[in-house]
Amino acid sequence: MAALVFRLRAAPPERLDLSALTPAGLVGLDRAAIAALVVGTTKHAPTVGDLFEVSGDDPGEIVFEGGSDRLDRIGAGLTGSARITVVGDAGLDVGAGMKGGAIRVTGSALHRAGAGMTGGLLTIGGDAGDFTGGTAASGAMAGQAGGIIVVSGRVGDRAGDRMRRGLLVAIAGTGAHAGARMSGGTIVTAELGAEPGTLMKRGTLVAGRHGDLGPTFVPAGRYELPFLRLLARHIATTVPVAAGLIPERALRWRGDMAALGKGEILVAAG
Amino acid sequence: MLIRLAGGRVIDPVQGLDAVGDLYVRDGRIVAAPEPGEAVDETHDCRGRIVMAGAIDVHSHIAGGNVTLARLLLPELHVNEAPSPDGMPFAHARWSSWEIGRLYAEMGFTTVIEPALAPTHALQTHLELADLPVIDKGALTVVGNDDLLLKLLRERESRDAVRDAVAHALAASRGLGLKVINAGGAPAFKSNLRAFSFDDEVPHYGLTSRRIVTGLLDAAAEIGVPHPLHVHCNNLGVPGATETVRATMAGAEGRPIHLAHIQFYAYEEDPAGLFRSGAETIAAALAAHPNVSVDVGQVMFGPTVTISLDIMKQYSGHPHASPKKWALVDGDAEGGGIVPIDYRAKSWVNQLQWAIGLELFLLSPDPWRCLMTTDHPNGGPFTSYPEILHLLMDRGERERWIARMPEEAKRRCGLAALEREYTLDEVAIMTRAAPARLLGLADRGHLKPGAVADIAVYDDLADRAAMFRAARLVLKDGRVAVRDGRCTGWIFGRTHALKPGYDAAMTREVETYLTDRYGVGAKAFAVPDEAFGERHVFKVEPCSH
Amino acid sequence: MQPLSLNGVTIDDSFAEAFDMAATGLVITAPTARWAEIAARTMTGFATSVIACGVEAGIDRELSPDETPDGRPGFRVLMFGFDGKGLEMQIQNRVGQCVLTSPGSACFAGLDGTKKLKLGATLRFFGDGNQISKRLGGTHYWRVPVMDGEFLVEHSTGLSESAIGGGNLLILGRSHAEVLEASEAAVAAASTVADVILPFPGGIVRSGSKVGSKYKALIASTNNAFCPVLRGDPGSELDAETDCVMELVMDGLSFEAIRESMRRGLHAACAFGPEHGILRISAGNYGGNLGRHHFKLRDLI
Amino acid sequence: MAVISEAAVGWPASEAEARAAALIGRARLPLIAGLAADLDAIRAAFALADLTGAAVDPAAGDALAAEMRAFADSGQMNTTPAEARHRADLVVVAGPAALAHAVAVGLFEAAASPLYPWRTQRKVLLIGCGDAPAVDFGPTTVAVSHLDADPAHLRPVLAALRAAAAGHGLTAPTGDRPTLAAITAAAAEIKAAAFGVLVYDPAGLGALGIELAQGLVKDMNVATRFTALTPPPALNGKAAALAGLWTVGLPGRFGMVRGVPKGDDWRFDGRRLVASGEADAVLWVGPLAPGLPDWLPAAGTVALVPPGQAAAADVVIEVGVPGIDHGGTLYEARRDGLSYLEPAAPSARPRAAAVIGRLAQIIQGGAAC
Repeated sequence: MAALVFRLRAAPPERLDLSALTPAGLVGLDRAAIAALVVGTTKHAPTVGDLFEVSGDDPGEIVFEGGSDRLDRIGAGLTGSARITVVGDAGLDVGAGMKGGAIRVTGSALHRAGAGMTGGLLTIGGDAGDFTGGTAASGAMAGQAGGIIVVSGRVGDRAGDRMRRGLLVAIAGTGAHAGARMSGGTIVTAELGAEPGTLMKRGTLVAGRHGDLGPTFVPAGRYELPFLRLLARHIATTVPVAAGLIPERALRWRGDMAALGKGEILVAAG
Repeated sequence: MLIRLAGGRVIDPVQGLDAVGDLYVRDGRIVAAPEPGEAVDETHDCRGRIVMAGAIDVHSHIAGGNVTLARLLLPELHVNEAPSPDGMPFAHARWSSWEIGRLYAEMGFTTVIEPALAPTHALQTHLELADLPVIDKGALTVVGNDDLLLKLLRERESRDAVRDAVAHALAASRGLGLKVINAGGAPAFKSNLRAFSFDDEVPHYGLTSRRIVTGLLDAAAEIGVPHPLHVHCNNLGVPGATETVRATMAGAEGRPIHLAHIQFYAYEEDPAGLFRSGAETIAAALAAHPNVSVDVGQVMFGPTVTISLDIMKQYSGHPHASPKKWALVDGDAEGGGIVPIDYRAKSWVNQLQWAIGLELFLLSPDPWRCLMTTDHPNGGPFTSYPEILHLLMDRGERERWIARMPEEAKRRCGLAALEREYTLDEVAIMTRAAPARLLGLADRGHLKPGAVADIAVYDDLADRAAMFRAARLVLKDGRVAVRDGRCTGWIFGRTHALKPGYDAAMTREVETYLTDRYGVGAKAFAVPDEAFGERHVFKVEPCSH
Repeated sequence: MQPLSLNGVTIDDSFAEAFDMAATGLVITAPTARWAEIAARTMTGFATSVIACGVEAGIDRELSPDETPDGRPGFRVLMFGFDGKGLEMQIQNRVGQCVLTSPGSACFAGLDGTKKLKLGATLRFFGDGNQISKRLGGTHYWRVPVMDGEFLVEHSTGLSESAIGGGNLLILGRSHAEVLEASEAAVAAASTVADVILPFPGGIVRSGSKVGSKYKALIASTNNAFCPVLRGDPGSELDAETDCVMELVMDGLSFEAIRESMRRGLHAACAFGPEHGILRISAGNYGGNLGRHHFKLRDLI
Repeated sequence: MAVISEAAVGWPASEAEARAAALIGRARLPLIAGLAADLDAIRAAFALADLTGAAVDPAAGDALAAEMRAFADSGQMNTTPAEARHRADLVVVAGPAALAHAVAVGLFEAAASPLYPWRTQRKVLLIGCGDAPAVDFGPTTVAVSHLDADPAHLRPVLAALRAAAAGHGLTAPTGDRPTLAAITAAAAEIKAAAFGVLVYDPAGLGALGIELAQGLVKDMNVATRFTALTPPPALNGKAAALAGLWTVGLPGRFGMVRGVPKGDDWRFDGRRLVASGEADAVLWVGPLAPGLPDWLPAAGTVALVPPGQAAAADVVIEVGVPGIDHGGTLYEARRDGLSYLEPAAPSARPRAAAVIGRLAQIIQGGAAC
């Protein structure tokens, strides 16, 4: 079996919802049935066949070639051990709610990448937008609750919003309010943007530098925490490119005191 | 146009009718059998089917500010997935007014009453009701916690003044009846009381809940409100609330009174301070007070949301919110509270609530006085009515559910021993004839000639849930609204309202009060016909005298 | 049949009789090996016999920083008990009192296993609500605030229900000094096997016991048959030249590990030979009716 | 038949309407923006969105999005201007916009006869409003205190107040503005209130700031009573939100995605839809708006504007202003609810609802061909 490849013929004329193009969505469909799937979001309702050249036959190994920031919901809700590769950019909600498997985007992703995911591995070669690893929608009670997200570039605002569990690595940096309202899990980055950890209850932000913390984070000492060593090892095996981001010695900021105040920001300390 | 529903088993307890025969409809009304030879324009084959009047729900939160706040609070519980059919926009927009009308109609319901019409938000409530397709609507005007009324009572103004103030509120808000919610509880909570019973005093007012309720009973009688005063008692959900209910029943002193969602009060306290079923106590009290009617407020399992103007209760319930978010409005008079809840089959507490509701139905001395509700959505959605009917009509089905009950719940109630099964006739009373009679809507709930042609036809299935979930045919005002369990298109019913008179002096007093309170006058709270464009929304119902 | 011997030392054609036990392991780390060892030794103190101590515990081996989860010096300890429930209680008490209290310490699972015993799962409550839960790569840890920073502890450790307790060797010789020297060498050799501990003081028990006593309250008493001072009693196993007997007891995670440990101990003792006062090697058993694991000395030569 | 409003029935279509209908009807993704109109027009716009598969974005979309998001995420405790005015013994005002709202809804006005006679005195705590705002706090206000803060950045001060009121530790705000002592004193005042009201401006705080402010309010209710008051979104945005909720279950900004209403504050942001080219035609519904937003291109735009308003758009249709030319249901801030407004100067100008209804009729007729 060869990887199932969807090659974009031209820039899509509208936003597309590609959530059906997962092993679960494609099970039992032959080439013609796949081509007939509607992926458009307007009344024009373009199909897979209208927009993509399809080749290959292995739904466990899906490739999108020719990216676009209009390719929404790629691999949303992915389960099992399937692999999806996007050669180029992805749109909204890539890997949102994924429970397992692996998604790799070679370019950048729009907002809510990996939002609400509970398992699996999401890798983005470029940047990712707001709410990466955060909440998927208004009213959602949990952001990322498991699995690993690795963004080589920067992520936007409110990365890890309401995060509960799991690991979010934004190698280059984050926008404002990283880890907002988080209640667990770990965010690792070189640089936190403004007001990180807004209303965080629990959870850990690890960074080399950070933007303005405001009055509701309280310095709580410098430590060589065994936990950081543990984390460094875990990252060295799972996200080798980010291994250097974990300091041996860190200043611990405790907060957000405006909320429960049991979260922490661990910043490299000399 | 003459329509014949041919050969169905027609059940109409009002006429004592349970027989196979034809039913005729002309111009939106039920008519007597035509002369031989008269042409029938349309015939619906009802052979082997059950023909009843359209069902009526006296207590379902389907419109108004708090219903819409619940929509805002819980987007994750009503994610839209299906497109709506052509010609029926928003029919599948979940939790929308449009979907509510469709779903009610598809179960054979043709009249539904919103039980919490806050006078300050009457226009919004009526605008929402007007967007509920197919069914007829009505709403109960909430009084009893508003400062104007409390002040009149406190200052021992004449019964006439109290009556006029209530009549004004009813007329201005275009309600079909009167409702009081934890009388005095809202101002008490605003003064930071966290518990409030029938004989407790509202701080600063020197008034008890009993005074407010009895004052409203007097006013309702004098205005001639056909529907008995609809009372949401104090102490909802509190173990020992059976005593509150008994006190309230006795306090009515023989005057007609309706106690809402009684299941939530049928809780007795055991020596450990935990609750156990008080259904027998409630049933006995109901038997002893023929002036009292109730609706059950059955709990069914699954995630839902509690919506109530009882802000004291809603605040105290917020730690149980699931998911963990909630809203509370310290509004004018009551306001409202929205607390999501997940009734879990694994929880003995929730199982006991479920069992107590069924006990109340099965111990009820009189189907004319014990109505089916879930207090939608508080005990569960109205779409669970078919399951409830199945549980009431089929002991075997009940036993299958009881087998899954935790022992802790089983030994705190007597459900397992109850053998009663509701008959179709009793169902027709409980869901048609009785609510119509209690609402004072004489033209419905039965199939006598002259009645509105709101008719539901069901397949006679052993699976009563399947039977009542999807009516084979529903006529609304003589027009086909549902066929084979599916709504056929948008038609619109009316909103029924009273139009009581009152002394002109009250108009001035209210105007002064509103201007003092809000800085705007009564017009800002009015529900004028013009607000509905060219839609003809309201139908005025007469007061009793 | 020829009598068994090794390097001139008589080997009884006997066997050590051992029992099924439940076992668990822990890895204890600290900023320095010294403090890791202090914590490990303290938590395995008073843990010689499950009967009276509730657990038999000891250090399995020292771990290099590369071998520990947090990259610090560490020790692996093993604990043997009757069942998982008893072990869980011992973990809670011993890690709680001896590791949590020890400067800079951290404590991790030292044994895999599908069955788990609570470790941090109960100790976390010391944090009084300030404990932090962390999951990394499927492993769950707790970070408990303490006065020198944080006590990092894994949520659970593994339980083995196929462990064995009661492998043993009796070293018989001429004098106390000679038997002690050979026993020390035997303990050192026996301890080189992974997954085995010798829980008695320095690995040696000099008060080998028999089952029962003339005193009703006691369930074990001195081993008359191997007590040199009780020669003359009927049933004494000792000849005239044997003035001292010492016993090594091994608990291990597998039959093979114990057998190898016994083998190394036996050879190390025998290496002293009669010329250094080591005369005979025997083993303790109860006639083969009580324990289902039999380590035959003849298989160890 | 997809017309909710029956207002359109029987009207001839003007040439402008025909052209407008062609633009909207042909579009791949029409955007119906503004909804700065009465409730009938909002309802008609929703029906047209259903018919054409459009995106809908009220003029107050951004502010609305933040407020609605915060509500959906955590819930809130709110009150009405009347309740705040008569019952509060402490009014905490966060920032100039909140103060303006408090004044606009008459929070400090004396009542001709006090409704709650036992409530004789009130304190006011101003945060980031300057030391001497030109406001008459009325005869019941016995004390006005000030907490210094940057009005453009109130969130940190509210955070500090909430932390202090909860008894949590704090670090000093940047530049000691305000000082820790001032924060502690303000927190003590808040905790001592019997019925406190926090007035804040959702648009200025953003979703996280709203959640923070609401967190302070909810914390206080464990021991005493506290609630909040906010200005409604501009240009009848609250009516659009409420009607959206009961019509499609979504507040204000949403899209009809192949017949299914979907909410997404980023995706259906009108400005973005136009900039990205995803929306290829726009119906601006703005009889209550002072003008068209600057991001609207003339090409492909149909604008329903009040009389005399200049608009750069392909098709401009003048409509009546609700409350002036014709009656209409609008959100009324002072009484905090939907009110029907009678026309002040009735005219024959067309109602926006009727125009939208006719567009739907024309489009539907065209679609039938």
